[in-house]
Amino acid sequence: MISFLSKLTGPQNDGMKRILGIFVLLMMVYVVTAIINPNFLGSYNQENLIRRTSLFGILGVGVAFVIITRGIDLSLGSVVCLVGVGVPWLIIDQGWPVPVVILIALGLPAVIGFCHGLLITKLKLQPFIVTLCGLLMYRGITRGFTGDQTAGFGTELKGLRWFATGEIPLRIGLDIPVPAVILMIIAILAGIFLNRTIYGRYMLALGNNEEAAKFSGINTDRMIILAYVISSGLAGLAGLLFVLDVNLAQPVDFGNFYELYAIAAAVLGGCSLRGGTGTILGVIIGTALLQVLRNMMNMAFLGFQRAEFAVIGAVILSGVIADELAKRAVARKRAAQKQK
Amino acid sequence: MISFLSKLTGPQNDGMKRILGIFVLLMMVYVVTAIINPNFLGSYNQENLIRRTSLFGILGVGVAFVIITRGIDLSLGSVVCLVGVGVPWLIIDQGWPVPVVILIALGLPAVIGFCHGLLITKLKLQPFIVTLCGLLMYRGITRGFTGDQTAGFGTELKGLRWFATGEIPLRIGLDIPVPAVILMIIAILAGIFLNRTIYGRYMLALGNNEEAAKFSGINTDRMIILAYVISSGLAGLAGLLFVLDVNLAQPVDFGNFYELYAIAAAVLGGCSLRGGTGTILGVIIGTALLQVLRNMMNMAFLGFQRAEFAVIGAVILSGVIADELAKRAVARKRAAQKQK
Amino acid sequence: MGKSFPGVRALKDVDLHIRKGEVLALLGENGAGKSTLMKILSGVQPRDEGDILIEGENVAIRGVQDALEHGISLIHQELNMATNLSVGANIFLGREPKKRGLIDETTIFTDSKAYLNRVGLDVDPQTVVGDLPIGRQQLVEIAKALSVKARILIMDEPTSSLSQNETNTLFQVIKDLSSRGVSIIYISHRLGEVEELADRVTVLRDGENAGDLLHSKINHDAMVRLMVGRDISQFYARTIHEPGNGVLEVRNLRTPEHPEHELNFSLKAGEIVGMAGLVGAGRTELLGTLFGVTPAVNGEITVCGEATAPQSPEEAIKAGIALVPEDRKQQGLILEMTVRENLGLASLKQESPKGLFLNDSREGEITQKIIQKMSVKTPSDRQVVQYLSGGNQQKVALGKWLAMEPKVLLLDEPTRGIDVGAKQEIYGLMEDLAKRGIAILFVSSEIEEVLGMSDRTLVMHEGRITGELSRDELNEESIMQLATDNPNAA
Amino acid sequence: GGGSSGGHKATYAFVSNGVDPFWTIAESGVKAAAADLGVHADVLMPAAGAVEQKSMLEDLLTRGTTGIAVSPIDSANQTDFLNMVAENTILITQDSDAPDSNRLVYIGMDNYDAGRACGALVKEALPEGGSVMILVGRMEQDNARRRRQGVIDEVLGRSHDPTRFDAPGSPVVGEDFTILGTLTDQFDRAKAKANAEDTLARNPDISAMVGLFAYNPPLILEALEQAGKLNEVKVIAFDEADRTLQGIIDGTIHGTVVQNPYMYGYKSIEVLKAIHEGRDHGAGDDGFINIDARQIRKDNVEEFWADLKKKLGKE
Ligand SMILES: Nc1ncnc2c1ncn2[C@@H]1O[C@H](COP(=O)(O)OP(=O)(O)OP(=O)(O)O)[C@@H](O)[C@H]1O
Ligand SMILES: Nc1ncnc2c1ncn2[C@@H]1O[C@H](COP(=O)(O)OP(=O)(O)OP(=O)(O)O)[C@@H](O)[C@H]1O
Ligand SMILES: [Mg+2]
Ligand SMILES: [Mg+2]
Repeated sequence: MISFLSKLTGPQNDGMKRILGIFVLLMMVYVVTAIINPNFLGSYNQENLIRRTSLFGILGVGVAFVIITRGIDLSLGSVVCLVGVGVPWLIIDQGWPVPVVILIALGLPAVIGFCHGLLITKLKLQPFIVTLCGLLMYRGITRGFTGDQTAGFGTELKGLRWFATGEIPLRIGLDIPVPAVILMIIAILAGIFLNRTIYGRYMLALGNNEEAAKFSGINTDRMIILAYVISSGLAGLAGLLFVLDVNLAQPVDFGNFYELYAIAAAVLGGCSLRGGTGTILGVIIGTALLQVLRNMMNMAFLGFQRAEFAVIGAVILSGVIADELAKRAVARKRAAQKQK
Repeated sequence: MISFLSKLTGPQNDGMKRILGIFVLLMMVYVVTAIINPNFLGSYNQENLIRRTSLFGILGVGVAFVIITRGIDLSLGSVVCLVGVGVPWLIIDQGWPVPVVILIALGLPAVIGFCHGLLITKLKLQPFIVTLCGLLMYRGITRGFTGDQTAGFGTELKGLRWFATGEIPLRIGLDIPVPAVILMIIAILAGIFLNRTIYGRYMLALGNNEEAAKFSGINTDRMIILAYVISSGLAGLAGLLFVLDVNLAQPVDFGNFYELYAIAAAVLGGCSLRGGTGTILGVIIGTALLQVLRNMMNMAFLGFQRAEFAVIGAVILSGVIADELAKRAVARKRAAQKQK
Repeated sequence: MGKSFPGVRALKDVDLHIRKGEVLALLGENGAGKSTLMKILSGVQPRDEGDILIEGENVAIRGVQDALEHGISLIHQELNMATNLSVGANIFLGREPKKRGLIDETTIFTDSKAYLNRVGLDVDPQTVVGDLPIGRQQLVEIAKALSVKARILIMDEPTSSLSQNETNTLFQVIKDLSSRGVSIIYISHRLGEVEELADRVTVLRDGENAGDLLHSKINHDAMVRLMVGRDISQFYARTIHEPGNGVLEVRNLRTPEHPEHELNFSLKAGEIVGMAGLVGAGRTELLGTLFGVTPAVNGEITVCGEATAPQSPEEAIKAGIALVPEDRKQQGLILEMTVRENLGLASLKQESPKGLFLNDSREGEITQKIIQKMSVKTPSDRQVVQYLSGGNQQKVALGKWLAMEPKVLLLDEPTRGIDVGAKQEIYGLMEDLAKRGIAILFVSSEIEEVLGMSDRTLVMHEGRITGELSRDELNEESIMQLATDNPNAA
Repeated sequence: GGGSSGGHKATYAFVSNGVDPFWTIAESGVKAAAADLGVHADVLMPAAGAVEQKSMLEDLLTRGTTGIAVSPIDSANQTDFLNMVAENTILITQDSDAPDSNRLVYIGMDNYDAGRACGALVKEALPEGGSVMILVGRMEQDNARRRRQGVIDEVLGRSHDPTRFDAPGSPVVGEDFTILGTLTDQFDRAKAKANAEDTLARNPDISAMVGLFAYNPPLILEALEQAGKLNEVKVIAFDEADRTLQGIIDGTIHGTVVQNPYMYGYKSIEVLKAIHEGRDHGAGDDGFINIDARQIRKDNVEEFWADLKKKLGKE
């Protein structure tokens, strides 16, 4: 198991250490919430948590690739909106056939990512600006073509919605939500891609030192474009699953701020915005932490619901501070030992 | 005049060139809108535009300092919220004396920025995470202490509100809104600070290469902290002016997304998120572009109001693309001439 | 071959040819265009005009990948590593062996171990490159170039941060390769190495061919004449100093990296003290501790009788200590800023009225003076430092301290990668500064330089000062014995 | 903050469709009812749309809440989910309904009718007719859509048809009145004010502006005041922001249409408790409990405001 985990975290040898702090924090939040409200551990709640983590986790894994190549993708939330609103709109309001719409939902975001990548590599535009324009455009376009109307499936398409709402029964009293299976597959593929294939290696290298990667004969542009394709593509998939789960999507706020959640999860999970580091497992733990914190507010501190974000912010901040202080204490101890 | 401008843009020798593209874009938007709706050029609309640009411009100038030191400040919008809601809440609902509240409104954000700076320099936390937690916390706290109630001045405090809504009559048929004067003073001070003082030079230096700056004896930590103090402090001032202008503020959404506008304006105006470059004049032009685009939608393309953000995104993107292509064409031409 | 950059014509009709198995030394002053030429050959930069022929065939090299396919491999002058990846991953970057579509880590591990052995570097291939000191990174870079199995191997100043031992190993490797038919283009400013190694010498001056020397004609003076266009006599311009009062006293100092050893030494005013040792001996760290970069664990540092414990470079500078770091790209210079801004950076505060505003005219005066004094080759003081040649960059890194009056000047590999002319100028400068009563401690891996320049020499080995040699005791032998901590030392 | 898990003591929850002063008034109704009836009730306001509302309801089920009163964001698409909630707890809707779901009771009013009441105020204010701009937070909410359509239909003297829809971008021209357009602001207050200003810049001779969300009328007033056009342009309001009520007293706003969010809140808890205890809750067969919207003009504003302040515990 450990060795499997370390395969997911890859050759950056401090990968596991970076994750440890955030993992401890996650466990602490778990324990505190469970003590205050035992229902927290109930299977219904745990399944909800797993489902939410899975949906947001897909976004996080996607953006991690971009962050590793030292980029940023602010357009994720708007891609979620485009797909999440577009799919029910096309199927229900416009009556397009389901397979065609699904193909568009998965293909169009990849094309969007490709365009982002082209602009960033070939025209050397700043990722922040390109994807900020994406953030503005895709939501604006969605609002335009739907006339700001809510789109949803009503009571139709139960079959397709299974991908988001379905559960696979296990013997252990906990059913596994289907999105969790999807995330698991994505995470394993992403982990292998990042740590065991040359392309992942190239991304890590160029994220740290683009020039060195170029000097080693790596087509860095192609790798960067690929990272944006992965990021947007997974955002499209997440958007599809989100709307299949919630069953309705409003152009004006569907997916709002999700890019920040995704980036925060990735950074909490050990990705540095300076590029070159990141682990898939860490991103998923980071996502879980954010979701569990929100759940905790509803489960244990309902009276403080208004201050929910304040609490989340404070917990994250104290978590990273404690993590940093702990690391320093360890380093000091080691230095002291050395002296003897 | 030109030499005064170049003093504001400073010694980075491509400063003016970077601004030129965005300035041309701004002019084009002006011309197009004026042709479609001549009311656009009317003094009432121009005064509105100047006032809005001034308010957002203060935010942009602040965040530019952080960006120049290679940081980012996502908490601006929430600081605007904290001050914008807190001031009327304290004065009207809690009955605190006005001078005390103003002092808090300007001092507290500076303290917040100081804390951000400390965490970023002394604990080496990532700016993104620290200020993201700020984004979550300050709005959450505001929502908590006000119980999500809208705060506003009603019909009181007209005197104080002059700072945001007042106008200084000029002979030329256009009155200058007071916030424009405030921005002008801030911009000139900021320009002088950045380009004519050693601290500005230190910030530019450490934004390019923090280690080398440290090796030159610069107290880089102090400079970085200062940048965050400036950024949060100006956000506090902007928050105060915003609420004086709008007269009511709701905790849940006051200032929402303003950090993105501010960062976008700074980046459009020539600041690189890689640190080390930026001009104050550019930031103000970038802010103006964003405000004029929003105004353009209402003035000239009312039928597309829904797609407002799509249009803004598209204009910005085509602007930066055109700018880049033009630069390349010029470079090619020059190279060709040289060869002869 | 021709190449222009904005404002500079880097190469003008340069010819270069090399035979199979030949070791060709490419010489020239800083900024002569050596690196540019090599970057073009290896596909890093496009050329403006000219052709590249391999075995009579005109080849198109449009990128690094093309060059690698033609068997051309380049070791860059400035280090270029993915510091987040392991040594092994860096060696095979871009050419990873694969097994079933995935990276074959085992092969990388074993193969890179072999290449590391060949360059005499004893590190685990799984070590992260960023954790290695710069000298060791240089060896990894060489191992990487070896792994390409190139027909033409270009080395752009591979020894600039290596000491005698590693250099000897490298020469073994080069001789071995050339005997197997690999052609090698070797760029260096250490003329002694060239004499030892080269079959032929090609010299560039100001972007043009200045002449060739065949094996038999290669000697120090001839090379210098071709490079500089005149003779340089009296290379090490040393006069014996009368050391003045004690300036720097170091007592029982423990550095954070080697806290098990206590370091003791002192410097007197007007003294030039050399510091020798092998790569990784801990010299850079000692200087870093004196300069407040890695504050001491404990111990005393006294400057002119005043105790100081610098916690940051700022404090060290206040105490009168200045440092020219080894890694000029990362630590010594702000590459994106101009020559003027870099030269002014350290002295801004003391030169500005009220310690706040910039003083433009004063800054201009000072920079002009330094540029002239050090003969920095730059189109103007507004040139961005990035675009200067390596040697001129080094002059800027040193120059910024001249505007101040430090009491102690620490130099870490001060002549790393700079040409003979510039070296001599820097020696001259050290000499001047010493005469003005500044105490100089300089770390160097070039033994000749240590022999030539120091009044006294300290030798380090694995974090310990293993000995001190006076000018009379100083010779290559005695240094090497202390540096390797040979118990049979004198 | 309670950690009380279900079972022993009944707990109720009131879930809004967003965060708004409107809901804060409802909240005081909820609190008052909870105090009067001796029960525990929480108020939850999703700040981020349907996704958040869904997870809030899920979390409430986990807690074992006895009964929930919710304002669905989009009833048609939330039917299945609401049915799932209804299976596990007592579910009623308030403010906006989910008629096809298994909710037991709906407490609210008809937004189309309220819109027509607002339109009537416009006609009162402008007996000669004129040009009107509508300002609203956002348009995809069912209540906003119906409210706006009610205004337009009444002003243009059309028949009663809640399903009609005019595109918001292009002008709707009638005999006496022209609806110039509808501007949205996505709850961004600065933008809402800018919308009002831009309207004045674009149509300097506009006759009236209608603000359909609680914060719109005060911001219209701000814009008018700064432009020196108070009383020149008529303002017709919706909801009961303090500034709106003050404006009616001052005569700068012609009138407003108010719902009764306080009663939404109070009634919701009352009804939930009645259902839980198996008592009669007073709704008819269709489960509809109507809480009327009222028109407030200069003549009844002071009395209304005094009553509101009392309910909010402000005086
Ligand atoms: N990217 C660039 N842009 C502008 N000028 C450049 C650039 N690269 C090199 N130059 C200029 O081209 C000339 C040749 O530089 P090059 O680096 O080839 O010199 P070099 O012979 O390798 O010197 P050194 O011995 O110091 O390494 C120098 O004048 C340098 O300033
Ligand atoms: N055998 C070794 N394997 C790995 N690291 C080593 C070894 N020996 C020393 N080091 C490391 O080398 C570093 C000392 O390098 P430092 O740069 O200070 O030495 P130096 O004498 O200045 O050498 P250089 O000439 O490379 O600058 C220390 O971090 C030490 O841990
Ligand atoms: Mg060179
Ligand atoms: Mg060293």
